Amino acid sequence: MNSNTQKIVGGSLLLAALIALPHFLKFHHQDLLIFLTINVLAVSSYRIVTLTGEWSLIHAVMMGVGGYTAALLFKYYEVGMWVTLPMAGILTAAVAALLCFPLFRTTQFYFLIGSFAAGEAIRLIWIQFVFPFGGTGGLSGVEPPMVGEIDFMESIPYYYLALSVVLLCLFILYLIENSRIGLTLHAVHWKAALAESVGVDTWRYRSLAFVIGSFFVGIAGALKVHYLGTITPNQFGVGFMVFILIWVIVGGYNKFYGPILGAVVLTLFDESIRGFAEVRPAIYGAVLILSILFLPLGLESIPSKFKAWSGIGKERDPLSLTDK
Amino acid sequence: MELIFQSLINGLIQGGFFALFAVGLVLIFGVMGVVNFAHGELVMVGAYTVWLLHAQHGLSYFFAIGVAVVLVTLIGLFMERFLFRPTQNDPLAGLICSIGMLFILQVVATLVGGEGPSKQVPPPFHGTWVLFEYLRIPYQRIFSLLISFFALSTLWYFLTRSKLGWALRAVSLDKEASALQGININRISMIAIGIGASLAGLAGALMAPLTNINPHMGHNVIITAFIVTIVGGVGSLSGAVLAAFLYALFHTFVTVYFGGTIATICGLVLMVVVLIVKPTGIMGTRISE
Amino acid sequence: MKITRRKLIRAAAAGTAMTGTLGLPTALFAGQKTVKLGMNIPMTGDYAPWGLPGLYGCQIVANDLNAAGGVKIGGDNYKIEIVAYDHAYDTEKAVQGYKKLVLEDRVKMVMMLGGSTVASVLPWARRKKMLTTTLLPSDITPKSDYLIATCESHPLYNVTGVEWLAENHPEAKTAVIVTNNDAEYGLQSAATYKAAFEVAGIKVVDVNLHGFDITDFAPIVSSVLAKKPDIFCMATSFYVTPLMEQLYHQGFKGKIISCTLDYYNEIIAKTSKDFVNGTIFQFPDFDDPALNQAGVSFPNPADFDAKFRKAHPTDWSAVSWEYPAILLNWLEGAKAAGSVEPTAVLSALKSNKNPNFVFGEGEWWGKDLWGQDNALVGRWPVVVVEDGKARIQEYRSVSSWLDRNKAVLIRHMKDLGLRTV
Amino acid sequence: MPVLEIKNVSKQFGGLMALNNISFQVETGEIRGLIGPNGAGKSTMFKNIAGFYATTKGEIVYQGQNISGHKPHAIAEMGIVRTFQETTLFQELTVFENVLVGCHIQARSNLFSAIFKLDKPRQNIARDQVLEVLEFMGLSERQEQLASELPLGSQRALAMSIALASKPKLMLMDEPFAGMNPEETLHMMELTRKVQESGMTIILVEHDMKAVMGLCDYLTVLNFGQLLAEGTPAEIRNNDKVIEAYLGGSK
Repeated sequence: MNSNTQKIVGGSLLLAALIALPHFLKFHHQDLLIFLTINVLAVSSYRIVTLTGEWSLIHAVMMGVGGYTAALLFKYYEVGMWVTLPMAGILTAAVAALLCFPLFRTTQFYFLIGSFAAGEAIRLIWIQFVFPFGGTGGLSGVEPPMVGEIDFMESIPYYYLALSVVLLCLFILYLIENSRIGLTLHAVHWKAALAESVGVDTWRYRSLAFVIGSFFVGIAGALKVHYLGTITPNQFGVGFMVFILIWVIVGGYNKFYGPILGAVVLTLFDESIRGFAEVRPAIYGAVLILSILFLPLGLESIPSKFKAWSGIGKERDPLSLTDK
Repeated sequence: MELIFQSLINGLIQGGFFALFAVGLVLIFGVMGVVNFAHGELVMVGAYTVWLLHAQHGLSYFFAIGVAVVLVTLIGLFMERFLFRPTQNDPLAGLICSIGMLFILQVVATLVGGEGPSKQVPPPFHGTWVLFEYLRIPYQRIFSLLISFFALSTLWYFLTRSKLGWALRAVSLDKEASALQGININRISMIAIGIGASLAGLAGALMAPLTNINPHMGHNVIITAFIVTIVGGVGSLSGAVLAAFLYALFHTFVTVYFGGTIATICGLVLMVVVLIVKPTGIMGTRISE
Repeated sequence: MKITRRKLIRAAAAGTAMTGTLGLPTALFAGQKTVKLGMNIPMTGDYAPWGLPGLYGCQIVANDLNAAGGVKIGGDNYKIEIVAYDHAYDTEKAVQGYKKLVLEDRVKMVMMLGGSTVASVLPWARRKKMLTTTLLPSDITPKSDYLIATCESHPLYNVTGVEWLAENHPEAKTAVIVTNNDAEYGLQSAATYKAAFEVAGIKVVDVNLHGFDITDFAPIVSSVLAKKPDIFCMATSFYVTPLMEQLYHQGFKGKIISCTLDYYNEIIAKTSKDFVNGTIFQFPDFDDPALNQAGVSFPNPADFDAKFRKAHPTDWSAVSWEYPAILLNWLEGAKAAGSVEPTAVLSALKSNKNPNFVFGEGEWWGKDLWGQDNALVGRWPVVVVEDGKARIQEYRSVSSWLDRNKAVLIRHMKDLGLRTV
Repeated sequence: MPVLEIKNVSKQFGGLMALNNISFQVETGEIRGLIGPNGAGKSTMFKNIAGFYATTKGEIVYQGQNISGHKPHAIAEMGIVRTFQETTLFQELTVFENVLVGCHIQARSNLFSAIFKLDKPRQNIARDQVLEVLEFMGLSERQEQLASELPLGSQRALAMSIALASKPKLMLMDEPFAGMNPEETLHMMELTRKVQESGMTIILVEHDMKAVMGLCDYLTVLNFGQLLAEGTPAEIRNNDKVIEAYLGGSK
């Protein structure tokens, strides 16, 4: 069978399943589905940052920058979601672009710590300046839009809205990753010096990846704040950053769908162990350690491992540039 | 004027704690190349041990300190053997493992202490040394300061005067060359994390009577430790000690005159500036790749 | 003890109903209806101390009511079932928990702690016309029709302590205020204290707002004590113990006033009985004889206190009785309405001009400050530590202070950047 | 006209003088060998030219322009490209993709055209160019293989292909024959000559004297950071100072 037809059929089935899904869920699980959809964008946008080999610890805070942008615009300028959504992306990207100048003078460990420090500083600014950020209590009263008869405060319409935005963003991220730029980002990761020797400005590409990732996570932040109605600094603390890291690593960061897989599987897992209340973080921590030790390439590597084991043959996912 | 003196004293005492846990972090990073995100939780476990043994079960404070140090050291050794050694070729994996450990330690603390309010340890040394009407140092704090000085000097003596200390410094300077010279890297890693963890446990045990003890107290500790480590220079132990005291004084004075959150923001910004201007820190000499 | 607690949390988090009917033959309740009341509160994490003890308290009250054969509402006999959801003070989880309680468990009221978690469910309270309660009246907005604060009048009750202090210790003329700088708890309280001090003719010489990232309070206490105040005021409930400890070590000799003095036995252990004696705050122990006075509507407080401390020896705190007090308020409203339906209960409660407040008669207030008269305020006790034990000195009226001085209060709220109408 | 002029270049690391006041010129179209005992400063010289190190003193003039202090990518854009001492490839990519990365300068695109695929014509040109380079270097059959799966000889050829793909005017080759057997060396020498014939200037650092003598038009000898001698292979072979340095240095 033609692989393109396969893709189209598979994609349509998946889309149909995604559209039908909320109708089979309890009310509070519909909310969970919305947050999961938004978090998928958060991890996928994180992936593009990590493509250059730099692990940042500021991604959660950048999501907050998007969220705060949307909330402030909504509250103080009374503009609706159709404006706040792109503005959140643009402003977050702008903040990221400013941060590139200091942060990307460093790499590796220093970048990791530097990004952590910059993120904490931003978060503390939200806490410190009660005007306009609302302090620890954050901002509230942000509303989703009303379009004619469609009331986006209800979970199912908002889910469709979030799903469309997220799918569009994922599509763009996918295109970028599989373009010339994506190839260059990979090159910067694997052998920065070699890439530089053929004319790649590694600083520029690291920054570019960071700005693109921030743009999309900013949109994710805005999506979240419009549904929740409130935003607080603690939503975007180290805790959430660690969750992003866990999702990406447990899912596997070598393929586009790895982080998405991680977010989906672990969110389901998390909800299923809700009954264990206070020991949940420990279960999470153990899963994290075990997956690092025994499944370093993440969940996405299971199928190929299985194939190798059953002798179907070695498989490699070629970058699509060579597909044609 | 009195306020300045009092703040100076407060800053010095804080500096002692900062130095204890920052030195451990530097040592572990220097020798093993791992950023131990669970370092704050090691401090927390030290504090919880003292709470459990001393405040809850009435055992001697000194005995509790001893148990805290031993227990935290064992946790450190466990982490080296089962988390960091298997992932030693991938620093990111080590970091992620330490985050996993952080969650687990927090939950263990919650299970031991319950979800209640922050735990308190009554100070074993009651009373205050009154120098002037507005310059007072609680005996508990004097004790902590003395012990931290003692621990740091012992460490300094060990690193500079013993053969093992020499090997340890050699590994943190150049791992491969040291391995070629026949130094057993795994053994040195064990020693490094043993020292680092025991200092963290000691810091926790000393802080226990002075602070709110809860499962999440490690968060502030790790932020402070990062700032101190970066400002002091990632590879430099003496830099870390110096930076610990400088940062403690800085933080204390900014807290007094501008407020605590501003102090932490300033600290974080300072750290980013140091990262950019002099990534090797004030005392560091190693050149990063 | 620890094991039971963990089991409780697990059961609660799993959404399992916890009722007082355990061990009683179900046949006894044949023909009896059940009314579910929800609690959407933090039971794990940093904020658990402001949620979990409340759940324990409500369970004790519900057990007692059910054991006595249930409650009569509109001719029907109901047993009360408490359904709890742990949101760990996270807004996402709070929205999910709220929907679960309201749409799936079909509870008739949702009790919450307050702050951002309440703000995130307010649109849903409005939409589903669901009676929702908070411990923070400052959560009330002009649009929050279904949100009421019927018990804790945080931070309004602070004015009574200051009034009492000014009358009984007229020599104290200057004060410093220390609090955490958040708009939900600390700043509200700080503004109220500032207003109360101003009205009482006490000069506030320093206000120190600190963050939640403080590990050592020595510098903060040194810096405010350098102003040599007569009164040290803690507007926070988060860091009372370390602040008291620092005051002790730095030799503070003046008066201490605080919103809360939770776990004051631990503070005494860290400092001394003599030092803690004389500290003024607002939350009585429930074995206090003064609670048996006429006018206090909480039934048999000493018995509640004993039951609570027996089941959960180390967990008694301010919220232990506040959520139960809200439950009792609801019961009164439901009886008056003859129905358990949220809108009926709400309008019955609101139409009663002087409903029973926990410490006596109260009135609806809040329009001038937050846009709606949805906070129940009444008289409130002033508590002082005497010989290592919290003792109510007297009851004072919060409402009459507000009648006289609300303009001052509103000005100070605005000063600190807080939301007012 | 010389394509590259090194003018009084010094490079200091802390107290160590790695290059001391070195000057020489490289003519267009030649293969220049840069030789000398271990620690002579050959690789340091390379890294200075390619912009990986900043020169402490002196000028590096390329086509009449001083390029010292420029960033590596900027220097690459001007037409100087280097290969690396050890086999440095994108191990995780296929041979084709490796060379495709090499086409960066001609084929890079901006975000907008990457998303909307407006750069397709340019990418197609790049693809053709990659195929051309692979053909030229004899790697056509291996284009779908992973770089890490290639034998050593082909890996070196691939490293050269990546450099070639950026269409440089000057190529710096760092020990291209290290670790090769005589057969592979011969093949590689042929390829190098082929590249030269296509109009490229080549500077190479190499220890394999046989290859150097057989391949280079002209040699520059460094010793302890100093310029020791210059001349044709024949002249250098008989230069006393060079013989002494080599005997003294490596016994």
